Amino acid sequence: MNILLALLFLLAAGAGTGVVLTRDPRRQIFAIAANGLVLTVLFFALQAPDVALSELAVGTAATPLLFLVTLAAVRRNRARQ
Amino acid sequence: MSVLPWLVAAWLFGAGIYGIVSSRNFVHLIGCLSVCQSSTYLLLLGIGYRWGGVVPVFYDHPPGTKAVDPVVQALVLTDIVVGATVTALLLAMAVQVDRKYRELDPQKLRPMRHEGHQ
Amino acid sequence: MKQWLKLALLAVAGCSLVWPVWRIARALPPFGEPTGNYGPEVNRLGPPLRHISNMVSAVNFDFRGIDTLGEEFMLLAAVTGTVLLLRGIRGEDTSAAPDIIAGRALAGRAESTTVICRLLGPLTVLFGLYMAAHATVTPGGGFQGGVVIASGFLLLYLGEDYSAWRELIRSHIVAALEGGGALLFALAGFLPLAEGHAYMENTLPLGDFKDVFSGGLMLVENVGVAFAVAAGFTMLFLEFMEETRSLEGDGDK
Amino acid sequence: MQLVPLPVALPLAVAALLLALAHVVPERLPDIVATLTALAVAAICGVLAVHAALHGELVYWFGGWTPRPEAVLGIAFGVDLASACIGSFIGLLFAAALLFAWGYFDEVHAHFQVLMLLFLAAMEGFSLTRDLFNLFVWFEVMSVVAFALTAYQLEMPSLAGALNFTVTNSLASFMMLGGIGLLYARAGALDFEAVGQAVTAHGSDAVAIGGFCLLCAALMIKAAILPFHFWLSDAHAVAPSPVCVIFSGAMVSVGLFALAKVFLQIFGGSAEAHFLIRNLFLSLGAATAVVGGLMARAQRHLKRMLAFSTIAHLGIMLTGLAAMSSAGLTGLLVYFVGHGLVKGALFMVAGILLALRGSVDELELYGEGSGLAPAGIAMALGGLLLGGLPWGVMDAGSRFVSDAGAAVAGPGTEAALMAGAVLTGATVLRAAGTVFLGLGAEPDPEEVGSPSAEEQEKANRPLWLMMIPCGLLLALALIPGDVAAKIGIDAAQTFGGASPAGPRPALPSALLSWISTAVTVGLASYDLLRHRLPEAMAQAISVVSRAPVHALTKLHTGLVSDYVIWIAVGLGCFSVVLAFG
Repeated sequence: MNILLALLFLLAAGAGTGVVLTRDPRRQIFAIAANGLVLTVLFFALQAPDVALSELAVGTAATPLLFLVTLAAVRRNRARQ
Repeated sequence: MSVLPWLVAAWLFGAGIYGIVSSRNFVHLIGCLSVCQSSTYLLLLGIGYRWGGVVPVFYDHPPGTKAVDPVVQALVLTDIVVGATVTALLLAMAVQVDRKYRELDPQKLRPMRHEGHQ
Repeated sequence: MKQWLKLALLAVAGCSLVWPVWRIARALPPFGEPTGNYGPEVNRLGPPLRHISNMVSAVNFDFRGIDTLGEEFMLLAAVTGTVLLLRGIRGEDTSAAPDIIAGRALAGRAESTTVICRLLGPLTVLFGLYMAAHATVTPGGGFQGGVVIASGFLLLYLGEDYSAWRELIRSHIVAALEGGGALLFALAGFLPLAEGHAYMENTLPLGDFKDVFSGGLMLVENVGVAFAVAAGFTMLFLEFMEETRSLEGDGDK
Repeated sequence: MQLVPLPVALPLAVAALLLALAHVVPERLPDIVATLTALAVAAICGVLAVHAALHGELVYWFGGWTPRPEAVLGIAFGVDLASACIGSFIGLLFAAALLFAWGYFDEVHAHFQVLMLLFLAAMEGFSLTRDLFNLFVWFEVMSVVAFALTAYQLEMPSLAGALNFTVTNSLASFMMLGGIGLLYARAGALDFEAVGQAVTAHGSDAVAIGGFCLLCAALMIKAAILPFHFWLSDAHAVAPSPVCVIFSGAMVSVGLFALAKVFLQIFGGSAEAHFLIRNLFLSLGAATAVVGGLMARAQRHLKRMLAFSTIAHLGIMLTGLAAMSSAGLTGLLVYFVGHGLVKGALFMVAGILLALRGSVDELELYGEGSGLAPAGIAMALGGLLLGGLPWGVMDAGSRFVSDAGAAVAGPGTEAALMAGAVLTGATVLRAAGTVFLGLGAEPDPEEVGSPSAEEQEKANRPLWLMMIPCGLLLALALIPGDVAAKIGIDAAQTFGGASPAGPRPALPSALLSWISTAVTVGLASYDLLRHRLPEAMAQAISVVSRAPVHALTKLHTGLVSDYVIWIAVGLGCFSVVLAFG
């Protein structure tokens, strides 16, 4: 198997595990974005640019943004208390 | 090593499950759920990959060039939409729970118990 | 249950699954050597039959168009549901009376941010439009383009004055666009039906290979998707942003 | 046949139109339009059913992509008699639920109606499709709508219930997709028939059976079969009652319907699949029936009680499927409709109490139901029907199921099924007696106040308006059993486009149903009159009967992490059973 692909698969496994193990939600956002980026690269390498573009737009930008806004709302809640 | 992608997919699903079970913050749990989901992306795209195949877009290559499977890619596109929508819904619920109850620990969030008749 | 007991139970269940996973992995066709002929057939028949070069779009909008129809409405359902959930507490009126919760909107936004956002926002929207329009020839399409367009709007949101944004995107215009896009997609299926063909049968002129206007009915569906996705994600962003804003407004009181 | 795409396309288009025009349409219009659309879908499916009965299965290829010799490129809907009947039933149930919800959800720009129409379209697509990935798409649309509707009331119970529902069912959808991926890798196709041929040709194969296990687990999560059932009681207890009508009446059982389809059309030739179903699903079905019944009996929150009763009856349906005989399949189909009608009506009664009496707590409502006589009659009738009253659609189904179950697994299974029916029926009767007649011991005022829920549903509808759909469903449920049985037998014989095979099963005798009804009434009377018994005797009985329930109750923790562990354990069971097969 192509070394590059193998490495990317392993990297994807690592990035996913990183998301799980990053217990602090604020830092987890970065892990999620990084995971999205790794997946994007992997999808490009798997000759799937359509999917990679979606993952880039959704996984690396939109989803982390929603997480960020959620945490901002949560923090506000706590601050008001 | 032709089984590596499948093992990575299984690993990610397992890791996500572990994260969900052990999570102490709902926002974190939602992140773990998306890890579970990424295992399905890997599985599907891995299944459709073909050694030496090109992108299934015949713009730079003439039609008939050996290309990877476009069907699984279309499936994964749908899957990504699923992921985004479910994440948004869950986050909205998490915001509401926190707003009303100041509690995001999944080990403490439970629907009201009504047991105990008789 | 105790936490350790839970994890132990999970570990036992996990262990019982290791062997089946390994067996399945061994029994699957080796990576890179798929055996099915669905994909290859699509690649072989797509260009001659539909005059388009992007086979992923061909699968999405033609061979398996009904899947994408369902997917689009799933997005619609999720956005509608999220709006319902988020508005529950804020109440429906906030979008009608923005001034009440103007809050912090103007503070803390540097001049440079405004400039950058004003520059990047429209560019992003343009790029999204380009991507959406070229669904049938190059990678990308209505969905990806739609998300990019929505991000462009988001940049505008971050750059512009809050109330200006509220005027720019009134949520019922967004809702109308979203519903309209999805409706266009659904109706694109009815058109051939009315002519006596199957639902979503591609009966429009197919255009020339590698041309932007190739693919017939796929183009219409793609426009519908682009509208629905752009409006849907804009709505999502808007509602979530609203969530922090309204809270900040409350905090100032 | 140009009608085939309409059950899906019509509600989708109407939903999009409503959303686009939500801000300009007059107030009552969305209600009217949605109800009419549901009725139209029911009628279209009815026409399709007649067509299928006369001319056999109708296969409709979207986009005109009829199969080519090299590969199946498109997606098809397969309309056989069973699918069309189920589709028609779903349309009717939606019409009833929308009528029941008339004016209830005004405040939000037709959002409720939009979601309900999407829900309807998804369920129709789910029951008509014969393509694996298309099945997944409709599964997901259905789930997303259901998640949002569950959380609708935005109170702690509903939010927590919706979160549990969303997480477990999202895992189900990932597992389903994983299974689809495996089957695609093996077969290079997604059409049921094409995949089925490839699976049969391959013989014993880890990939195919792995895909089967994942699909089964996913559909069993949806159908709330032990040990995947935990989410249901949380979600169904908290969703708005018109939505519960759909949830319990059709959404969960349609999961079993899809399971039957997937099994018969794809894995009919797989020895491992047969082994798994015969050795695991049969016992899971019986266990689900008993556990659901016991848990239902322990509840005082009426909707939660009904939710557990749904679990019990899903177990009974699974047993019909697991018997793998034409009697069992007939039973499954007939029971699906019969149970949906009865359970829909019962959830409407709960909704009536919630709207007019402001509570669904059995003790809080003690004697409060006087003045709502029609609702009380409906509830008592529903309880009797659940308990096996030998009249109507549900009874015909249950006779087939228990006959088929006894034929393959002996009287033990039959007893378990009867236990499930009796326990749920008696519980509903008990609640009806407590609420509407003020029977039973007067509750301790301290106990009444404790678990008060902040749930109340809008009381803007008169009793008669809410009773119309409820009565309608019960009237349909009372259609004589032999009529339902006849249609059911025809539907089962041609299920999945199969040509009629084997001898036609006959409707088994009603003897067991009578016994079951008698026990149900007896148990309910015991519950209601217990306080008149000598103290020591009642005490002794309750100590003995409470122990297993207490243990079960402790397992239903309401925590999503526990539910996910049980899902993993369920998957582990699959693998263990297969390893020793």
